[in-house]
Amino acid sequence: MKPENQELRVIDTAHLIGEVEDFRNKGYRLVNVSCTRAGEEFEISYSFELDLRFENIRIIIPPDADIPSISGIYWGAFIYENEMHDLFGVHVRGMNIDFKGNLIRTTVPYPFRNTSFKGEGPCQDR
Amino acid sequence: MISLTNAILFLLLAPVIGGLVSGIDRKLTARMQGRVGPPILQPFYDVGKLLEKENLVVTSSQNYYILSYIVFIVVSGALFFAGGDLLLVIFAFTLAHIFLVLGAYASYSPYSFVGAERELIQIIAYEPMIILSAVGMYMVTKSFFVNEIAASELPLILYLPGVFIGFLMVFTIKLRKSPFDLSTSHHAHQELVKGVTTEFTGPNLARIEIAHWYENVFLLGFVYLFFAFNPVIAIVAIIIAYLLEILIDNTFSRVKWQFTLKSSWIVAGMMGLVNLGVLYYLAGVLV
Amino acid sequence: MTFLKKSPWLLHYDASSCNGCDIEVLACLTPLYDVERFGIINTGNPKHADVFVVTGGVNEQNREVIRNIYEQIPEPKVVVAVGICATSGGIFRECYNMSGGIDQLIPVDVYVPGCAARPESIIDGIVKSLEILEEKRIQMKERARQIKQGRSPGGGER
Amino acid sequence: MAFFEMAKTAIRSFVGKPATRRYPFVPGKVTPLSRGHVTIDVSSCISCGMCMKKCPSEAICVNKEEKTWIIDRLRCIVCNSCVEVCPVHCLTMDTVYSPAVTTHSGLEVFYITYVKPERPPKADSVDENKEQA
Amino acid sequence: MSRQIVMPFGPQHPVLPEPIHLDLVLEDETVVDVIPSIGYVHRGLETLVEKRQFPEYVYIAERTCGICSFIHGMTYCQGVERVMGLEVPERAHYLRTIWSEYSRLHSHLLWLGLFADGMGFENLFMNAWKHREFVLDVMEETTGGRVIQGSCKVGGVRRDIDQETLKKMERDLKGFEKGLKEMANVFLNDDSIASRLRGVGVLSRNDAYVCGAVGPTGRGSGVPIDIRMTGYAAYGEVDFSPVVEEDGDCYARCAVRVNELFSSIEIIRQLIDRIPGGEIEVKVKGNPDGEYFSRSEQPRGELVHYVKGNGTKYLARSRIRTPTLTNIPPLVKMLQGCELADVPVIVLSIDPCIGCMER
Amino acid sequence: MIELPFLIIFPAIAAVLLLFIANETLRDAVVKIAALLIGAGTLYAFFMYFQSGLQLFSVPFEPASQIMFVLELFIALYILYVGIRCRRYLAVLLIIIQSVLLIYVESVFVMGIHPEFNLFIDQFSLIMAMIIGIIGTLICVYALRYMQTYHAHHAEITDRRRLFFFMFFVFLSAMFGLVFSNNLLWVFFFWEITTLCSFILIGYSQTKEATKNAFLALEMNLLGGVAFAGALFYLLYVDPSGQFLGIEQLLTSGYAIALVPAVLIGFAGITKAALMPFSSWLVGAMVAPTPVSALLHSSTMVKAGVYIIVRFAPVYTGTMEGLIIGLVGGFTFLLASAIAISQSNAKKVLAYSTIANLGLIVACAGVGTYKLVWAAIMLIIFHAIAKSLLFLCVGTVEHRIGSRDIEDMSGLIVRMPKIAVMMFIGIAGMFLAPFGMLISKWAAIEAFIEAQFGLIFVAILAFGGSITVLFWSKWMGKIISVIPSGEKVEDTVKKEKWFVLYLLTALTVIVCLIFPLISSALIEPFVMSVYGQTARLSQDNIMIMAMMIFLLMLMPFSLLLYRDGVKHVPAYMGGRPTTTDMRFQGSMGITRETELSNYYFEEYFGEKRLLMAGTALCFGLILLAGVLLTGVVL
Repeated sequence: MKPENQELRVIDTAHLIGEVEDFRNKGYRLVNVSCTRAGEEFEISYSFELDLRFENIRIIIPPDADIPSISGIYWGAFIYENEMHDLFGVHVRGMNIDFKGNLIRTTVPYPFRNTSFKGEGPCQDR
Repeated sequence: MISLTNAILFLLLAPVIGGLVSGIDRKLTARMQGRVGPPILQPFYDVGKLLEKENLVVTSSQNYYILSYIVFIVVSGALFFAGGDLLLVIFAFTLAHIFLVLGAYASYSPYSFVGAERELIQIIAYEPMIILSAVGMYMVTKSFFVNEIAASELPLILYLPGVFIGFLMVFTIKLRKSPFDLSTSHHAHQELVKGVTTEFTGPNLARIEIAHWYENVFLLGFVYLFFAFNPVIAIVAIIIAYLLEILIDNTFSRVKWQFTLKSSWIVAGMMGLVNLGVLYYLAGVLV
Repeated sequence: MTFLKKSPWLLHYDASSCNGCDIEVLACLTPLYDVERFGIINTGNPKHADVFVVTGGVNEQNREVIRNIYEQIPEPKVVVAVGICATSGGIFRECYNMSGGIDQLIPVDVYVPGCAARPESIIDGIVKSLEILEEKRIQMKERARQIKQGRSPGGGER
Repeated sequence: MAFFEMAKTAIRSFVGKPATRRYPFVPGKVTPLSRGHVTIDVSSCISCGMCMKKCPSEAICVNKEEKTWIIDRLRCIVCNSCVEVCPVHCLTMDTVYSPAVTTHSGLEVFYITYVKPERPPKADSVDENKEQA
Repeated sequence: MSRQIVMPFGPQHPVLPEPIHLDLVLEDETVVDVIPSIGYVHRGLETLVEKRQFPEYVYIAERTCGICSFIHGMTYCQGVERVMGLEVPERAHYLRTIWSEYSRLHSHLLWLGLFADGMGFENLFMNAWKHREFVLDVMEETTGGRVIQGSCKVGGVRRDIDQETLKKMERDLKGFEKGLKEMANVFLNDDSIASRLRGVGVLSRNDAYVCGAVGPTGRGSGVPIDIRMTGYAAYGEVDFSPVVEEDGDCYARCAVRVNELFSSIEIIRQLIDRIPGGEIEVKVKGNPDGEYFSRSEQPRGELVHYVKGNGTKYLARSRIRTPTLTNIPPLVKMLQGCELADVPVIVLSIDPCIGCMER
Repeated sequence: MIELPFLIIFPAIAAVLLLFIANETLRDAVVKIAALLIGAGTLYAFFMYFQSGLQLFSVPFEPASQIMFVLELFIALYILYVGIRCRRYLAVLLIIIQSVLLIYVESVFVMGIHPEFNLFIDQFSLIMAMIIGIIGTLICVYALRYMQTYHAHHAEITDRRRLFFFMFFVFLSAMFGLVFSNNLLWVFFFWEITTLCSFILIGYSQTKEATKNAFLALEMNLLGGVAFAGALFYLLYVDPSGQFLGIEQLLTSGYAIALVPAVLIGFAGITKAALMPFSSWLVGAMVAPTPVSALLHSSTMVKAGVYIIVRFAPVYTGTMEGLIIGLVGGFTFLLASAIAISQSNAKKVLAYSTIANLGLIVACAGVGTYKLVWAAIMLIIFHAIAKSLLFLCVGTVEHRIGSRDIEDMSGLIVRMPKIAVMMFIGIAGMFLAPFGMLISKWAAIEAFIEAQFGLIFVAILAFGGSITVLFWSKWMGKIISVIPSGEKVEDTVKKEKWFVLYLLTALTVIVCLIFPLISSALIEPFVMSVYGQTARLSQDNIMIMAMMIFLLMLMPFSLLLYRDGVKHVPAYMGGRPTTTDMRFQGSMGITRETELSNYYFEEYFGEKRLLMAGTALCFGLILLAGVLLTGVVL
């Protein structure tokens, strides 16, 4: 198995659009946008690939910040951004298709902010 | 000239024959798919079950349309076997189908509504050809009456090969078989769920199914007319034609309505018309 | 007459299954298992169905859908929960978006365990459900007879 | 125009034998590896609770005091995890799947008959309370 | 007055076994507007990382999807292994690769069947699923599960396949391939099928790129993305090249999958020929700390399992980005202006796996 | 013979009376009484003459012809005036040509010629008179209430109801004149009056569009008028004694003389009956208030066109020119039916269906064998009744729901149950067995097979017939869709309207039941007298059809069977929960409403495309006929 090189750069939210445009101009494709809760903050990673070169950029935002949409650059990005909004409550400005929180309808709003489980007690109680 | 006995025989026997044909059809289809398939009597079980089920409707008028549908299918079939006027049979047949379409419209449900539209497309696809078949038979036998056509000694098929091919094509539409099962589907799943029959449950669905049996027997009777000069050949021809339909069903994907309309109008219509044209010309020359 | 047992038509709905049970339900229809031998057809339309086969547990989105489909199936009808997700919520039971097995929502008649339920299991489950279907038919007939005789059906359904 | 490409296959299937395995008239096909349901050898279970801890769907419940080993068949995802972790190999995966039931009760209770041989008892495993995390 | 039909397509719809939700606006039969919505299968299983220890989470990862269950498990394991720096034995890599190729065969055959069903070609559906059972038999024989294999674990695989079985598998492939050829001929050459597929749901190369199409959906439009080329597991050791078609219509996507069947068979043969001996797993010690985007090629395209550990037995985050999710935007593009009859065909042509998309 | 002048003159008197009555109550009374009298008069005439066959009458009033001539000149002057005022020079040109021809004819030949028999009556005239006298007057009664509501809805249109009713009754009068006149000069006079009446009635609302369409109608009809005048000219030129001016005399004179005028008049008939190159005027006439459309489409105007062609059918039999006229009709039938598929405006659908049916009638008459003439007359009868019913239904619906679009009529069965049922019957009458139109089509198919080049027509009928099924049934489907949220809105419909609608509905059904009687009492004797042989349906078939009608009437009672024991559930919506007013949860959180519309197949049956094809085709055919005719003349 050949291990894959994965680059990751943390950038400022203000540079996000510029960086993404850069990737687009170089012909990278958007692989993934994912959000992770890191303590009180959210890490949002954008992954790109060109000819099997896999690169990531990451922004770190406070939970109530809003971020610009990259769907103007990569048309298909709306699906990730809507998902991010529905699961984490990240506000994304200017999505080309905005589901307004209706892409994934969940029982609890923004379930990934504070995970809750419907766990039962110890098995002996059943 | 109209034979009441035949009509009553049709009334009683057609469901039995139609059900059996449909059972055999399903068995053969299953075998073509490498499966064991249901028992031959399965269609009867299905209908029996449907009759026992609860009748759910969107609107009560659906019952009325479906009852009318089956009544007029039976009337047209009975008229056919009684030896009545072929054109009248065809018109009654259309009337019956309009009732089915209206039944689908009545529920104001998206799937059955679109199914109804498609059923209408099918009607306009097959009707010209059926009328031309009747006209062809008239041109050969000089009669529109089924009993006279059936009694004719002339081998109709030799005079009307093109018409027969065209008829086989619309036969596929009428049997609701792939590639033309636009408006409803029995097995293979469809974008329209069940098309026209979507909103019919239990007894109503059973009626549609029984009407379909009647209809099939009537259509097989129509095939018979082409070979009426010799009953043995006719029976063999019916069997071959039906087997061919099953094979076609199993070797085609469903086509779109545009293709259905175009192909049945152009291919079938032209086949039929050219055939009739030649007959017409020959008749002119001979007379 | 017990035509019902000879011609149960299925409606399959994927509540929130991982597809494992779904494809096994479909596999039942295909040549190797060929449930059409028993007259079973996968209708896809609740109004034609007798047996409601549900795979996957109920999530919040599905609640109304399942109830709606269930109501659109004419009596007599049975519900078969296929796979452990449908029976109890299974491995996803604790997820925030799940509310557990479908028996929380509609009465389930047969539970088919397995993850994913094997086609043989599913066939067994459906065969088992036919007995219940037949019972329900008799009950329905009885109710109808009572209504005809003017007696109140005694707390019947809807 | 290439129509009837399927005809060859269709006719061959028609003439040949159907591919159907006529379950339930012939038994279903299983392989030695097939995961059907978990069985326990009650005589050798030491009630250690590993299976319970490692069960991804919390289907197993081991009660040390009452000496029961309970499995909920309607929760078990037959993943083989418990069999793998069992230190005494008292669990096995049977190839026969558990049957369909008509009531919501998949609980199967086994009474552990294992009697500890005379030996000083070992301390229990450490990470008992991690589950609440 | 508008001449529009508003049709709720799904969640329950016979053409698609999974609950897909589309609002179709039709004029005659032409789709003028289509809006998808998801959430019917959303379980939220990613959050279970906080409840299940990372070795047990494999079982959950596998149950993301019942069709390509093995590849989900494998991708997850690879991610964790990478984070923990585990060196998995070669044989385990080979076995994983063999199983994932069988998964691909299984998934493609399943899809071909459903696709045929969507076109109303019942016989072909039955035929494809008949062949699929062969793959499932192999799966059950080697892993014990028909659709959920459960044979991958962090640090290797759970079960070995002995040499004899491997040889038998290779032998059986021959007859299987013959049957597939016959079926492939129907898919690729029958005109009634072509009339339903050619020119339907065209996705241009540029659209495929901008919308992020992956897998056969992208490859059908001439975008040669195949993550297997990165050489994960044992893919670095076999010769193959991605199957690419240029037309971008449903036919092209169908052709890609049909041809991939044969490519998969070829890969399996190579793997069986070259499989090394040795251990099948390594002992896992410690807890993952770090993050990794584990990528692999599912039958539907590129799968990303992002794992992030925090040094405990419980992962901090697992994100599963499935190919179907990223193929939804292309689908929206494709559905514009198609016909009602094409809707199922086009939706199926991306091979949607709603179960894994919504997790 | 007093009945005939009565029927011609009495409506004119009533018309003049109505011109001066401004009081609504009085107008109501006059219209109703006049309608009653006209209706009674027609019935009386029917009972007097239905057995007697052809009867010729001479009119003892000598200056009648001169008065007509003077009136014609007045009409010409009026048209000249409005044509110049509105700068429609084509109309001006045509009226000048026509007047010159007419004046020439009158001044050179006619002075001193008085055909002996100016009026005649036979079964065909009687049938036409019945249609005019019963259906026409019913429409007049209906128009009373309709125009009231019309002006209440359209405040911007000046109330010229006096003129409106004046024109209505003049129209009736002219139509009676047309069908009773034996003298072609008289026919021409009445012919011109219908042209004028239609012009004024179409332009009633005086909007720009209305004026434009009125002129379109005028121009096309004047074109026919020119041809008609040409025919008169030819006749007098061939035989200055004028003995062939009588229709009867002309018909018996043989091909040599009759063919040229018959074809010219046939052309006039084609323009009036709005066949293909000229169909646009009838579609344009839809801007007029609905009773006008009903009148134009069902009992008058277009029927004048087909009347004259059916009259001359014996002349066309077996000729090339007749065949061409028939083909024009046939293609019109096919293409107009096809265009109707792509229309959602109910009145437009009706218009195209009218054009199609007129085409079919002309096709029958053009080929002109006895069986076909029989079928043609049947078509005229059934079409008049069903079409007028449909128009009036659409008019009523339009005033209640504020739209004449078929898409807006969904769920009419809930909102306006009675009207919906009537409309349903009307539509069924247009295309379904065992109703009238279908019987006629059936007879036509059987007859065409034996005619020369009949196969073309059989094909046209087979295809056109099925197309007809499509657009009618989808309309039917639309009105009977049961919308759960529909509200009943038909309570405000006035009783006069109900009366007319009920009567027409009853007529639709009754005529189907008694058509064998009509056939044997009227049509068969007429065909017999013209051709010496006649067609009829076989007794068996009539029996079967009667049974079918009874069955159809019985079927609705089956609804009673389902009174109870039926459970209602909402429609299948892909499993989505739906509210009773058919709203469901859509994507993006939007609540959507179910909307269902029919298919229109614009791509295939688009109006523009097919009209172009039809115009080109039929224009070519007419040119061909013209060339042939020139050959004959030279």
